[in-house]
Amino acid sequence: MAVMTYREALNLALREEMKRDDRVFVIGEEVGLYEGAYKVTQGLLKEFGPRRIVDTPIAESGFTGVGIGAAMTGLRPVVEMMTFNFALLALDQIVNSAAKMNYMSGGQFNVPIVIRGPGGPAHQLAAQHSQSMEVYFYHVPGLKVVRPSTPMDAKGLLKSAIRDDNPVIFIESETLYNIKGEVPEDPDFVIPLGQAAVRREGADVTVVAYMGMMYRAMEAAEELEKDGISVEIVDPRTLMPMDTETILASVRKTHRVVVVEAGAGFAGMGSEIAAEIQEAAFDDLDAPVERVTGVPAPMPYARNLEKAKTPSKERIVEAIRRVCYQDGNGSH
Amino acid sequence: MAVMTYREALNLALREEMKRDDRVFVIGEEVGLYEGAYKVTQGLLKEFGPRRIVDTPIAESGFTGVGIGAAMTGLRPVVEMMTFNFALLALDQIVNSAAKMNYMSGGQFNVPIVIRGPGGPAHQLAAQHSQSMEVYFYHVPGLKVVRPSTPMDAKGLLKSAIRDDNPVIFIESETLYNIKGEVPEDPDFVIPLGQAAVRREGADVTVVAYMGMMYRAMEAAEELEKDGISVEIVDPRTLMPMDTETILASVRKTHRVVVVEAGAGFAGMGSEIAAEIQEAAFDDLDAPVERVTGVPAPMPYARNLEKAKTPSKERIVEAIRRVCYQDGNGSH
Amino acid sequence: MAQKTAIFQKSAPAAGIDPKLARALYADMVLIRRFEEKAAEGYALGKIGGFLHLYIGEEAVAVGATSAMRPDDYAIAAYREHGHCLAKGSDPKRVMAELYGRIDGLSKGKGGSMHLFDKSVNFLGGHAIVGAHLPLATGAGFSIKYRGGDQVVACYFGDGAVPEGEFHEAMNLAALWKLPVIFICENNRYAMGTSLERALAETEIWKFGRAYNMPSEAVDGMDVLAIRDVIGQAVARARVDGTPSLIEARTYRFRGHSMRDPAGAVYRTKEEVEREKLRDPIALFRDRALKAGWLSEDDLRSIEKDVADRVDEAVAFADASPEPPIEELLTDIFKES
Amino acid sequence: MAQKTAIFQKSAPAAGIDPKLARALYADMVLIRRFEEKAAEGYALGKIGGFLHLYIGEEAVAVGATSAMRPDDYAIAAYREHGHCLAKGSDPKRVMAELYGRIDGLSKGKGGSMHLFDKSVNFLGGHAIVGAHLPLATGAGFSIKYRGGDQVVACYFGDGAVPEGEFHEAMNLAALWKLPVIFICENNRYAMGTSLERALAETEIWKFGRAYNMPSEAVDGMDVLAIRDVIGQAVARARVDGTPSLIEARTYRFRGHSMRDPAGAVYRTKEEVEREKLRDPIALFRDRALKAGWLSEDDLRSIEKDVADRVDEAVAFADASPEPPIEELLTDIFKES
Ligand SMILES: Cc1ncc(C[n+]2csc(CCOP(=O)(O)OP(=O)(O)O)c2C)c(N)n1
Ligand SMILES: Cc1ncc(C[n+]2csc(CCOP(=O)(O)OP(=O)(O)O)c2C)c(N)n1
Ligand SMILES: [Mg+2]
Ligand SMILES: [Mg+2]
Repeated sequence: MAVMTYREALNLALREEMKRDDRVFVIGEEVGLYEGAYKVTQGLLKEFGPRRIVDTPIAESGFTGVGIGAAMTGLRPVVEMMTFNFALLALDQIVNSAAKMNYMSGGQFNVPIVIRGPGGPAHQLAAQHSQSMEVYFYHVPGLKVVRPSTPMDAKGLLKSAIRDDNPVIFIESETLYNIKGEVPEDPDFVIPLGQAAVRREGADVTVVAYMGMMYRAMEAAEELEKDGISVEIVDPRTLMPMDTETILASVRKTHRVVVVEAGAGFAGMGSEIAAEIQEAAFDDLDAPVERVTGVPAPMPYARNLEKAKTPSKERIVEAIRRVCYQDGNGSH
Repeated sequence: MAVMTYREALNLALREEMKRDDRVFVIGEEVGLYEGAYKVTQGLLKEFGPRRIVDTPIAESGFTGVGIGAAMTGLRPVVEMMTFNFALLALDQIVNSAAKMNYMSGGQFNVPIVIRGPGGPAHQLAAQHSQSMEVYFYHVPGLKVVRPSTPMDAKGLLKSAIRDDNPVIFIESETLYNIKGEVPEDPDFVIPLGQAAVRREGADVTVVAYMGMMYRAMEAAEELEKDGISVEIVDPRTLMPMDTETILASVRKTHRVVVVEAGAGFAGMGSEIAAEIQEAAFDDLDAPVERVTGVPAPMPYARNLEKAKTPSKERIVEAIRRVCYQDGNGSH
Repeated sequence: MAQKTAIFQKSAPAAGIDPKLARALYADMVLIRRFEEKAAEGYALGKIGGFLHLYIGEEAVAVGATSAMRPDDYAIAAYREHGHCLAKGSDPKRVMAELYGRIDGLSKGKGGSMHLFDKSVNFLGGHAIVGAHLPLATGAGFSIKYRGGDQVVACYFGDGAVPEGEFHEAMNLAALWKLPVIFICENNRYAMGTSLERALAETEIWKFGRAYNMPSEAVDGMDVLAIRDVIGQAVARARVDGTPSLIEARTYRFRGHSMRDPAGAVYRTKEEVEREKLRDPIALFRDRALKAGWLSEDDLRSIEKDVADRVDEAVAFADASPEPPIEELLTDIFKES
Repeated sequence: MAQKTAIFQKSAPAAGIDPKLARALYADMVLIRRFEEKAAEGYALGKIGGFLHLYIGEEAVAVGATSAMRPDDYAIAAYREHGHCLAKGSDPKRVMAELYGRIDGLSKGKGGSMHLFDKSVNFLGGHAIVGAHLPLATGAGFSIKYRGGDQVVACYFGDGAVPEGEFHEAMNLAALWKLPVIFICENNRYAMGTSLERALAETEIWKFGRAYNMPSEAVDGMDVLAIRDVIGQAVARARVDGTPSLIEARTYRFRGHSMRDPAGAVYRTKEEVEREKLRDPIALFRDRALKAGWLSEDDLRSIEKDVADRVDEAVAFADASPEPPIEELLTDIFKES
């Protein structure tokens, strides 16, 4: 174990996998000479050279397609989206080429590609550069979707994603790159896709949250602990496949659930989890599943509006109190 | 009232709105000389000429962007996607330009554009040409999303969409173009966006469904009527904004709900409606909200597999029986 | 930089053409023609569904180009790809079974006419989003260079793909990185009902190659030997140092856009179609082979007979093949490691 | 078809330049420079957040181009658009307030530096997805033609947008339909850290215009009069019959890509930056105006003083403007009819 930043953990994962397998290469805007817009690829050009660290012009559909074509013919590309906002320009390639190729070809051409980069709300980047992007991907059959919240997960899940034989959408966060945590240095350490993590044990209520929202939920949980409300926090880590089992097990224990997500929420991850829980554990629920989501608006630039857009600790606390019927409104 | 096909109803709506407002024009692939890949624009080139019926080369992002730029500068474009599958190529324009422009500009530049065309499962068109596309749009703040199930709705809603000052995604269906129904010929007839329709009154269970699935649910309802199960069918018609009130009113009456959708279902419309219902009407529910969705796979070509992919009448019937606890498994 | 104007040679060079090669070229073109005529029948009978786009009239392009390449070279195409797949060497039986949606199809019936894939012959598929497979081709070229190989990639696409942004992105990347991709534009002058003049500000498509500093030229797409020659030169350039090329093959589709546009008569005149049919690539080569003495009338007849038998066999095979078992709906969504 | 090679005139034609015009050109360039220097200070103070991209070094392009157009012409740009917005005539107070995220900003603080919009001067906005505003510009051109107007559209974009597919789609549509759009590529030789040579197979960007049969030329982007001249010709063509043009303005950004890349030193040498700074467009024009006698040293000083005052005022205005009320989060998502 070593303490390192989320950024360093990603960098280490890339380096280890590139050493392990010559078929792995990194391609994207500014990944080489500039060492990454967010420095995730720092040092890689020097270590692996331009054959394997490939700077591209601004042509998202083009270089994502190049990655897919390379994956069809035996390589294992890691495509960096400078930020995931730009993945919309490559969405047709991701959905219609990458996700469907193995199926359309009857299993002849799988596409072992990782598409990674930061996504989600960032600091005052406004409407076009600050949005939750996972919602474009997790409903697409044939894609796996990862959102790693900690440095350890960042490393362990990225390595699994690279070793996976299928397209994996791996969305990091501008706001988490500098957080620090313990990370195993063992190059054989991986975290399998599709396993949620219980971040905090609790008895009264389950909160499902990932990335920045997971940390905010932690703060909410600490505050509520003072009031005697014991919060369990489940971080799905992989959104597709979703580890419904771990979530349901927690719900069967606590009987109350709040799902937090940064995105606008309409038909989002919270909707899916709420729908799933009420379907699979209807009789276990003592209260409706509450969703705490970003305000359904484009991201505003002004600092105060931006702050109000994304779920706050206060909104999470309130929702938890509501499902515990401790919001002063009595029981339902 | 006149009896006409869904296709004719759309055509009539276009003609009426083009006559009413010179700013309205139609742009897209094959809309003019070829009169539409699905003949929705039949006769329009002849009637309105090439200034207002604009054939484009294959450049979805380009001509959608042209539509948005035209809308910003005072016109009211109706952009035809030959099929909605191709809208992925224009998704960045739709999401990052059209949906956000009014917000980013603080209300200075609204984008009165309709993007329309067929979407959803069609006949043996396989993975890239047969998919439910609404899921890419309804979660995007700033977009309205319409899915009209009947000829009357096709006309009334398209007219509202064209008159709306905001971007409207209007997704028709290859499989419904030939259905017939009563359609008001009054050029002032419109159906406001955001209002669901109760297609069938019933007492025991609410089924929410639209487009092809609505018709399949009708068949299921008729079959179940023989067994004494009375099914109410609510067709949302507009997915964004969603008419939650009408759905909840039905649920408060029947206490049981099945949501049917053709798409893969993960974080889909069914998830949203289920989440919403259990949140808003938890104590009214006598059973969990059941979702009947398309199998989460890309669309296969083979006829038998394709048939198994999309919800069948049988699967809808089973789900209804389950929420009515009449599936032979006793009550929960 | 070889940037030639689009002046067709009166007749393509015949150097190196021998009876064996002539036989192969003729047989492949006839196979594609015959195969598709039968596919059209299958469509009319309801055995084949969805969209079916026939390559009839354009056979010389795939056959000429493929004949200038090695079997281990890659090919990739759009949705009008029966010809490219067959030219590459796929078994007609399995191709027809795919069109029929049967388990013995190349993709177990899951892909259909627009999505033929055959890994065994390095055919990277038929793709139904116009323009989207061009970056994939560039990616295959990238793979070759990365591995230090000397294969090349043939990327076939229609004139309709040229206005799409991905054409530009794929061309620029291939040229910038010197990737061995031969972009073969099958210019049949229409994208569905849209003629070239209504789609492109520059209708001499080969000229777009200049924007990328790429060797580019136009070739008579009805002359299988001319195509073989021009593609052969492009292949040679690509093998040496990865230089990509843009080749515009001027051809014509004799049928409608798909079986749903059987006549294709709204946007082009009957006279135009009849005039173009006079330059049927199969008839032209048949004449040439006879005149040059590469093949006798008997040879040609026997090839035709052989091909007809093979296609009949393919139809029988497809028809006898079962539907995929229902479990196939859920396999292949992900590859299990 | 005017397709000139990129040979710069030694000094741009001075016909028709009078003191009034010289004053306006100089004042506008200095305004942009000074405004951005203050914006950089505001960023350092934490008054401005997010991304801030400075136009310093490139002022001649927006100012020269705008001076060749009418106020009712449209302009649209990418995210490095303070200069274009100010040149178009927006009030610096409201622009600065937008950068500060305040209610008196052009967009009530909701857009920020990358999304300046000003309907009152027909500025169609700053757009942060590289390449995405090119089709919007074509759309504005479409509108003009549809209405039978004689306005033109100035579409500014970086060299980094050229490899994007939307460049190609927008150029082709504008040329195909003859729409009055002037595509002005501000070639500052880098897209973030990627130099032209690493991005494009053809680095003479103006040549891409040929692919669309569009009048195209390169111009010295540091010479405000040269730009005015070349754009003036393009405007004349566009007004007459809608002919679009591609103009490559060769310029240089003196600062880093954004405030987060302050030095911009990884991908370019210090010497290169210093050499380019010798061709500061403002200094060049100052000299020229003095030498030609259009403006005296006193004139220049008084302009500089005026501008400095206006910018200080803008800063004070922005700083005094309140944050938008929290309800603004939910307004403008949809326009209410
Ligand atoms: C991105 C996209 N837009 C539209 C279509 C619908 N479409 C299918 S084929 C076609 C015409 C393509 O013409 P061309 O590229 O010339 O090929 P051809 O059919 O002539 O072989 C169109 C518009 C599509 N499949 N993909
Ligand atoms: C589609 C897209 N991809 C990537 C980015 C990230 N990005 C922002 S600016 C930029 C460089 C653009 O360079 P250029 O067009 O030359 O403009 P300049 O900054 O030099 O003015 C990049 C890559 C983006 N905003 N949009
Ligand atoms: Mg064609
Ligand atoms: Mg630049």
